[in-house]
Amino acid sequence: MKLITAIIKPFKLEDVRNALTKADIKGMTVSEVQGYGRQSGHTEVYRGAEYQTSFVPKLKIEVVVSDEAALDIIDEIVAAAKTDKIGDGKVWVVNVEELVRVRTNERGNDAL
Amino acid sequence: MKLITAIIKPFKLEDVRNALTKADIKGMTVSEVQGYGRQSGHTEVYRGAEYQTSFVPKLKIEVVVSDEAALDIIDEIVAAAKTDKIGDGKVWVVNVEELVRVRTNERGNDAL
Amino acid sequence: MKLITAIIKPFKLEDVRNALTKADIKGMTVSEVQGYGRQSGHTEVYRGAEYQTSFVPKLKIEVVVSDEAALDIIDEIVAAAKTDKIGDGKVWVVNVEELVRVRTNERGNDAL
Amino acid sequence: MHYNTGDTAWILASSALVLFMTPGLAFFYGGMVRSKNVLGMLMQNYVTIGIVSIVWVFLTYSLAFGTDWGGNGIIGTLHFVGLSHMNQAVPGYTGAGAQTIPPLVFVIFQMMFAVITPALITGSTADRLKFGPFVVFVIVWSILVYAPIAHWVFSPTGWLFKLGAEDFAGGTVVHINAGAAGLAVALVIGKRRGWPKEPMPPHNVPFVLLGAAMLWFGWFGFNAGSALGANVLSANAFVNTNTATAAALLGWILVEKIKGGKSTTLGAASGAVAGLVAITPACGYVNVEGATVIGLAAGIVCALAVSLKFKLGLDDALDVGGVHFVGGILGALLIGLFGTSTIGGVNGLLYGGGASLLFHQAVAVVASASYSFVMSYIIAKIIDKTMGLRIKDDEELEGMDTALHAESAYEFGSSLLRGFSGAGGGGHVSNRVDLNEEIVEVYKKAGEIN
Amino acid sequence: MHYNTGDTAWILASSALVLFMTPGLAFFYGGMVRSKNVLGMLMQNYVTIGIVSIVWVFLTYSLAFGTDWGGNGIIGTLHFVGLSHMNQAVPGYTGAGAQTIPPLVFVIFQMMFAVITPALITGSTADRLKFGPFVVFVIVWSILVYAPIAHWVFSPTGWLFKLGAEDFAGGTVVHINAGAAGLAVALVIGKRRGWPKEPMPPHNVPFVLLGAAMLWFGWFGFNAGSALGANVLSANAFVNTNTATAAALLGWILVEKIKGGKSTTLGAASGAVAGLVAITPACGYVNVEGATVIGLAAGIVCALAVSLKFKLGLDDALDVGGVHFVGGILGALLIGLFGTSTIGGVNGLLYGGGASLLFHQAVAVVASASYSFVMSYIIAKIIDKTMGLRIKDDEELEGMDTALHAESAYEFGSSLLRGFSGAGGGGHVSNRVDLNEEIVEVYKKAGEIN
Amino acid sequence: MHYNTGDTAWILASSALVLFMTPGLAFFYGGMVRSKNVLGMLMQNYVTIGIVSIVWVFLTYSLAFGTDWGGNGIIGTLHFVGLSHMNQAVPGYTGAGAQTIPPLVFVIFQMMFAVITPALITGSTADRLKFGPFVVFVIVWSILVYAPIAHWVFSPTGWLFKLGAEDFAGGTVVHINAGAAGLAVALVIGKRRGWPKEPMPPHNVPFVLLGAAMLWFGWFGFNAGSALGANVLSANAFVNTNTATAAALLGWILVEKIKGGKSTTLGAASGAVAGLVAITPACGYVNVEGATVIGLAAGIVCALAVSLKFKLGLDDALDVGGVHFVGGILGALLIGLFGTSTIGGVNGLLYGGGASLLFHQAVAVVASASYSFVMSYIIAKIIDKTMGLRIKDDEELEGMDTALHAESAYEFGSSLLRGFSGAGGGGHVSNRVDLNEEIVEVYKKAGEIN
Ligand SMILES: Nc1ncnc2c1ncn2[C@@H]1O[C@H](COP(=O)(O)OP(=O)(O)O)[C@@H](O)[C@H]1O
Ligand SMILES: Nc1ncnc2c1ncn2[C@@H]1O[C@H](COP(=O)(O)OP(=O)(O)O)[C@@H](O)[C@H]1O
Ligand SMILES: Nc1ncnc2c1ncn2[C@@H]1O[C@H](COP(=O)(O)OP(=O)(O)O)[C@@H](O)[C@H]1O
Repeated sequence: MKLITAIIKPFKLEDVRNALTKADIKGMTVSEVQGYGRQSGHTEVYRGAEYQTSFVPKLKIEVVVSDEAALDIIDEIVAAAKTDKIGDGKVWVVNVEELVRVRTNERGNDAL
Repeated sequence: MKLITAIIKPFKLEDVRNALTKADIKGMTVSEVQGYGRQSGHTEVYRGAEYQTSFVPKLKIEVVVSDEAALDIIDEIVAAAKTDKIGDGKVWVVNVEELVRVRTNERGNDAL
Repeated sequence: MKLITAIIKPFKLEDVRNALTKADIKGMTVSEVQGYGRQSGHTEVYRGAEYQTSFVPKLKIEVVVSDEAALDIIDEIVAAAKTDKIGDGKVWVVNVEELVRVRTNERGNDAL
Repeated sequence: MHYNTGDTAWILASSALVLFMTPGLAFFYGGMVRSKNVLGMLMQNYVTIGIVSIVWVFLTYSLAFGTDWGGNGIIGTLHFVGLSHMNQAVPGYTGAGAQTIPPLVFVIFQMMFAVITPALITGSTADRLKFGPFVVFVIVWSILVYAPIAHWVFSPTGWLFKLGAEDFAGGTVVHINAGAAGLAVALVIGKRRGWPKEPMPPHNVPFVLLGAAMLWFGWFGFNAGSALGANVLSANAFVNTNTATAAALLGWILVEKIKGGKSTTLGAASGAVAGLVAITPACGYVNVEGATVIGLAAGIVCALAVSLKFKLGLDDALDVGGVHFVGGILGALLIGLFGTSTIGGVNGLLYGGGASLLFHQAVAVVASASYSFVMSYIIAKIIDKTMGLRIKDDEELEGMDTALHAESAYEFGSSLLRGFSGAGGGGHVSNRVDLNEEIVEVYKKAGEIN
Repeated sequence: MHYNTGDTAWILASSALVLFMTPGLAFFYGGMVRSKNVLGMLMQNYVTIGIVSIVWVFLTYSLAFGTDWGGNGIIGTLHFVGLSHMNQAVPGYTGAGAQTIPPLVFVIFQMMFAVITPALITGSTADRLKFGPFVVFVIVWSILVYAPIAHWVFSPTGWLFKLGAEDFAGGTVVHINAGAAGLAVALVIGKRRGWPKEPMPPHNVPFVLLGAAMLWFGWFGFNAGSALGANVLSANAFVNTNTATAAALLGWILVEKIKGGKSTTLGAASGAVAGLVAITPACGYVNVEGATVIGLAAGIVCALAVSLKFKLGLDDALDVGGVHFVGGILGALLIGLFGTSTIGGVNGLLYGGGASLLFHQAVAVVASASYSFVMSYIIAKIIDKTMGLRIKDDEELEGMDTALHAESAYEFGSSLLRGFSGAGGGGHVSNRVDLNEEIVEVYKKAGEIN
Repeated sequence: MHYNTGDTAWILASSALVLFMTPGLAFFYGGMVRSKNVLGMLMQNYVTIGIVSIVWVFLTYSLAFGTDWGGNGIIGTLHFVGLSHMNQAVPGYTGAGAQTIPPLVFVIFQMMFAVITPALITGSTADRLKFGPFVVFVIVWSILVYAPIAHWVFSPTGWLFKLGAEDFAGGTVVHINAGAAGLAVALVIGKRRGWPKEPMPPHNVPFVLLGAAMLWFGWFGFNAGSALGANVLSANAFVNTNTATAAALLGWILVEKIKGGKSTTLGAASGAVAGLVAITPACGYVNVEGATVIGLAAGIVCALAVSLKFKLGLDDALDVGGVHFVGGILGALLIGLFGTSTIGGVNGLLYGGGASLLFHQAVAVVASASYSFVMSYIIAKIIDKTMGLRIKDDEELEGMDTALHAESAYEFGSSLLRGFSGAGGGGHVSNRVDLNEEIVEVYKKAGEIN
């Protein structure tokens, strides 16, 4: 199995989730993260003290998929998350050696 | 070494942490995440506008362990996190090529 | 490529980010996590009810780098995050099989 | 002159209470918007206090309560501009209605009404109003809309007052007026990007409830203070205010329950405000049974009315129409039924007074609603054409707090994700690529659903 | 009739101040619960304002302050129901004690006491009370418990008043009463799942302090307003209130320090409230030295008393027992020592008045505490058997806000994790599997420790 | 004696309003610090209410307003200690200036001023003051600094009062005094670790605005109450207060705009407070034009003044210097220009009164500022040498809330990351390694930049 991690723009979550659901993915895990990259943050000023926030809010989606499905899923995510603008994010893939569904103790692809 | 990632129900944290401590694991990293899966979220209504939250709060536990310990630890976590009900979560394992303890610069299993 | 994950003390972020920027790393993803390890948390008391927080706030930095750069980057991070005190954190490395820049669909090292 | 210190004490206290309502409103509204827009909302309300306070003492008080200009009951003269002639009685308050408080106290008390009325409008236009043009709008609107309507209804020399229309504490002048204006401006600027499909839940419901409490508390000054003294009439206004508010709170959450849902705290807060609105014109004219019915009716009707905007496709973001316009009309008209001379004013339909009071009320409602709607629409349109009334789409996506005011409302986690870049500056752009503007094009392409 | 406008002004202002206390209490309590239950707590308090306001004007005012029914000082007649006969003086206030304010103002002022008393109970039962049955409880309790005790103690025709028991502003009627009721209801519904092992820290301590400030502020109306005029007596009540509160704040944090810990802000807020509670019955009867001792005693004793619940295994969640019951008793009894006729009332033990005042105070304490405890227990038990007073375990696990009210209190991050599913609806269930109910079985199996 | 109930009612209400200001200040300040320090800030303010309330009735009231000791106008006698002799008129208020309210009401009203003044200081020293020594500081400072200055300026027997210096509601006594003290103490304890390089943004801007609203609201009691009655003078003070505040709010955000930045809500709140400060001494002496100019000047000048600390390298954390010291001086001096006998007091330069009033004002400013600065510096230095005034670096890094008070302000997420470890305890250390102290060494090594 593969763990696909996608860093996306928050307002693209709905699109990505729809794409994954269509691709028959039943579960995923999302967290709120701060991204640093080409896209700039904003400036804040408090009584004349000026702060530059270099970080931009992003969502991180983690989804474990079967080896076979991985490549397609990546494409789906990329297509759904794309806005063609800087800051669109990254997707990366890591090999998963074992997966367990806690409830049933099922292992491997059965646990998906 | 292996990185074990476990998505669990928040109220199971204490149990999982105890299990890990018993299994002689000295450290772990926890974050608050939102899970999407079979378990449903809840509905909210504000002045008649109805929202469905499909995401359920979960905790994500990340723990790096030695290759030898990995299988046992997975079992411990699964046993501790189980409630036999939908939404119990997943555990997955990824290979770790290197681990460093920042304070000492120790590497590999020594860094655990 | 490699995914380097570093758990660091929050007030070391600026140092680590500077080190990474110097090492020509252009992007990274940061999240707020809770660490459990040798370093203790603090005690809270509310109307006589005493709570021990065993978790300490940490930042988790995730950065994908090329295979060649990985070892150096680890050293840079460790050097920047070090305070020589307990609780300094861990750095671990995982192999990344694929990386995509969402905006351009570039793959692999090009996506960095 | 010799004034009654007890009456003066109560109206000074009431004035402070009413001033406290506008921040209350700011929190009531501010809790309802998303966290990226809360400061934008607070700012609009606080700056309204600033602007109207100045405009009032230097101009609009005189327009509203000055000697009638030409005797048609349309507008006051400039006699009291800059608080001059404060040793002269307020025109029209004579005989049994003679004021027992210093005229300056009356100026202060009425000022607070002039402040909160334009502040109410900000609920309709939440999340998308440009700041500078909003400031201009408030100034112009206070002069061209608020002052005349206040003169018509509140001044004993105004034409609606003389006609016999009753408005104890501002049902027409404040709520119908603000409601109509809110709808007009919302119409001019259009709906929020993504509305109604994108979730826009309140970001801080406790703030909404805090605001509601501040409003309820301050409203005792608003309504019971409108008796201009500490007496049986103010006691009646006080108890009616509380009773109607309580009934409306219960009415609203009952509707929620009956519709098959759950009673919500936002519903309870909204119901309370609806009740406060509806009893405002009536509190000095009805008895406690009347107040109970008016309150209950307001809770129920407004709970149903807030869904209308979805059908109309009019993004009245925080329901100024559904609560203040509808609630204000309800209260104003029900005086025509429940008004009783045992409390104050004349008898309504149910107390043997015939339909004439109801008719006068209807005239006042139609006159002030139409004038306010039309004028507000025109003013908003002109400002929109000249200065632009709406923020850019990328600012709307980013949120008003950082985009317009260079601030974040909350920082509960690590403040270390920011870097200090200098003191005394003014928010200059960073040297990295800022592509929010481009992002928004995509956002638009996607049909405004994100 | 001719009333004193100054006295009237102060009691109107005081009434507004006391109304503000219940939202204050809501935030004091709401900040102390976990974030998943804050709206549930706010809702109970706000709806109590709604219910009691209505019940009071239509029924319970007359029961509490109406002409005595049968002359035994047990309960009033229905003479003033629906605010009728408001031109007649309040029974029993004659001679030197004759009221100088309109009776309706007295109705309003006393209403606010009737509102906050049942609201206090919600602290004991936090996090686990069903909403509908709570509404029923408040109605029944207001009639069967609050009205009689108010009649006994506050009405000059009540038996405890006639006996000579002193309660200036509600030590027995409000605090002992609510405290006893809180303990009784907590006993009926049982402890929270997981208590005391699961951590249940306050989710928003600043809200607790905000609530404490609103309470302190409003309490000046509560206590100094109970003089029913603006005079030296109200000044004494005012300064005693502030002094005792200050002393209690210091007393509580001193205990924390002495016990080897740190002074906490929650302790400071709790101490202030304990002081306000304890001085309430005494503020018009003691001098400033007496007030200081009472306050200090309250801070110290209540700081120690809040730990008792752990020993008793009684989950009085937010310490209504430890603060209001204990603090109320303390204040009521200490009048017996510190009462001095130089301020008001009769001399206590330390001022040469002998033990009779202390005895009367003890009678009042025992009578109201036992009546309240027994009746509240019975009422709660009956409602529990018929409607069920406690939420389901899965609702408790999930939290009251989403489970009972279909709302989340806060949304600081991305509101995008939700999806819009329609307007005008009522919170229907989703089409995915909802297994909270089953989860909770496991939760129970695990011995309620999660 | 016979008092005026209307005047008494207004001063009782004003006293409650002024009490509410200190929690307002706590939130104004508390919202501005980082989330790890908010409880520490709230605690300092709440405990100040506790301490000063006690010290005032038992000592400092008499020092400030007692019969002059020796006739030099330096300090009062102990005549009124413990609120004795409350049936005697307050010394010096005779003839046209005779008080119409019970002396005890005057004690209460003035107490609230004594409370808020040391509370203001906590803004300068935010994030780094030790709790115990702070308590000692407040006690000593109230006696040695506040009481004398209040005597000099407020008591008709004080030397500055007799000289002819005007301070209607506390420009010198409260704001210049607190401002000078704040700067002195900040100088003694030094700057925050990391300042000014580390970002220290406000953690809760809505709290800042809530606090500002509570201040604005309460300030009507502060200023209009200082007329000690409900009359034309209090009306003038009221309208001047509101007008100046409004003008200052607009002035501050205008400066932000003109400097090339964006108008901020923090700026609006700060401007309002600056206006309130500046009009405080003047509100009963100037007309509305004067108030407008004073307010506008305050908004503009203070907006510029807050940047000075960066140049001076003096970490006046929340700008007590820039707002209260500068604003207070501005207001005090401008009376010399805008004072007009048509409102109250004597004519200033612009109204034909010559330069003598301005000169008296300058004397008062210099005298109180220097006395306060020097004395505060000495007191702080002595406490620093003996008890230590500053928290340890690791406590500062960790935050005051957990380090000093064993509490976390907020818990919005899972409270399950904590474990219950017993009841009734006092915060004992854990059994795991606690290395915060060592961490901080590194933190220091890194040049205090993290
Ligand atoms: N090397 C990296 N490792 C981990 N995350 C990265 C890396 N580079 C970028 N990111 C994440 O991707 C986001 C988008 O990157 P950015 O450079 O702004 O835009 P783009 O990918 O379109 O060039 C960043 O905000 C960050 O969260
Ligand atoms: N393929 C997946 N990849 C990553 N996380 C997943 C995946 N499937 C499920 N999860 C996580 O596991 C949680 C539980 O999954 P769910 O389907 O609700 O229950 P169960 O695993 O018991 O069938 C989800 O909330 C989500 O956080
Ligand atoms: N085995 C582990 N797996 C994942 N994270 C760990 C592990 N051990 C420690 N950590 C993380 O590293 C942080 C520091 O660990 P700690 O034991 O306190 O100090 P040190 O690493 O200096 O000995 C922890 O707070 C935790 O977030």
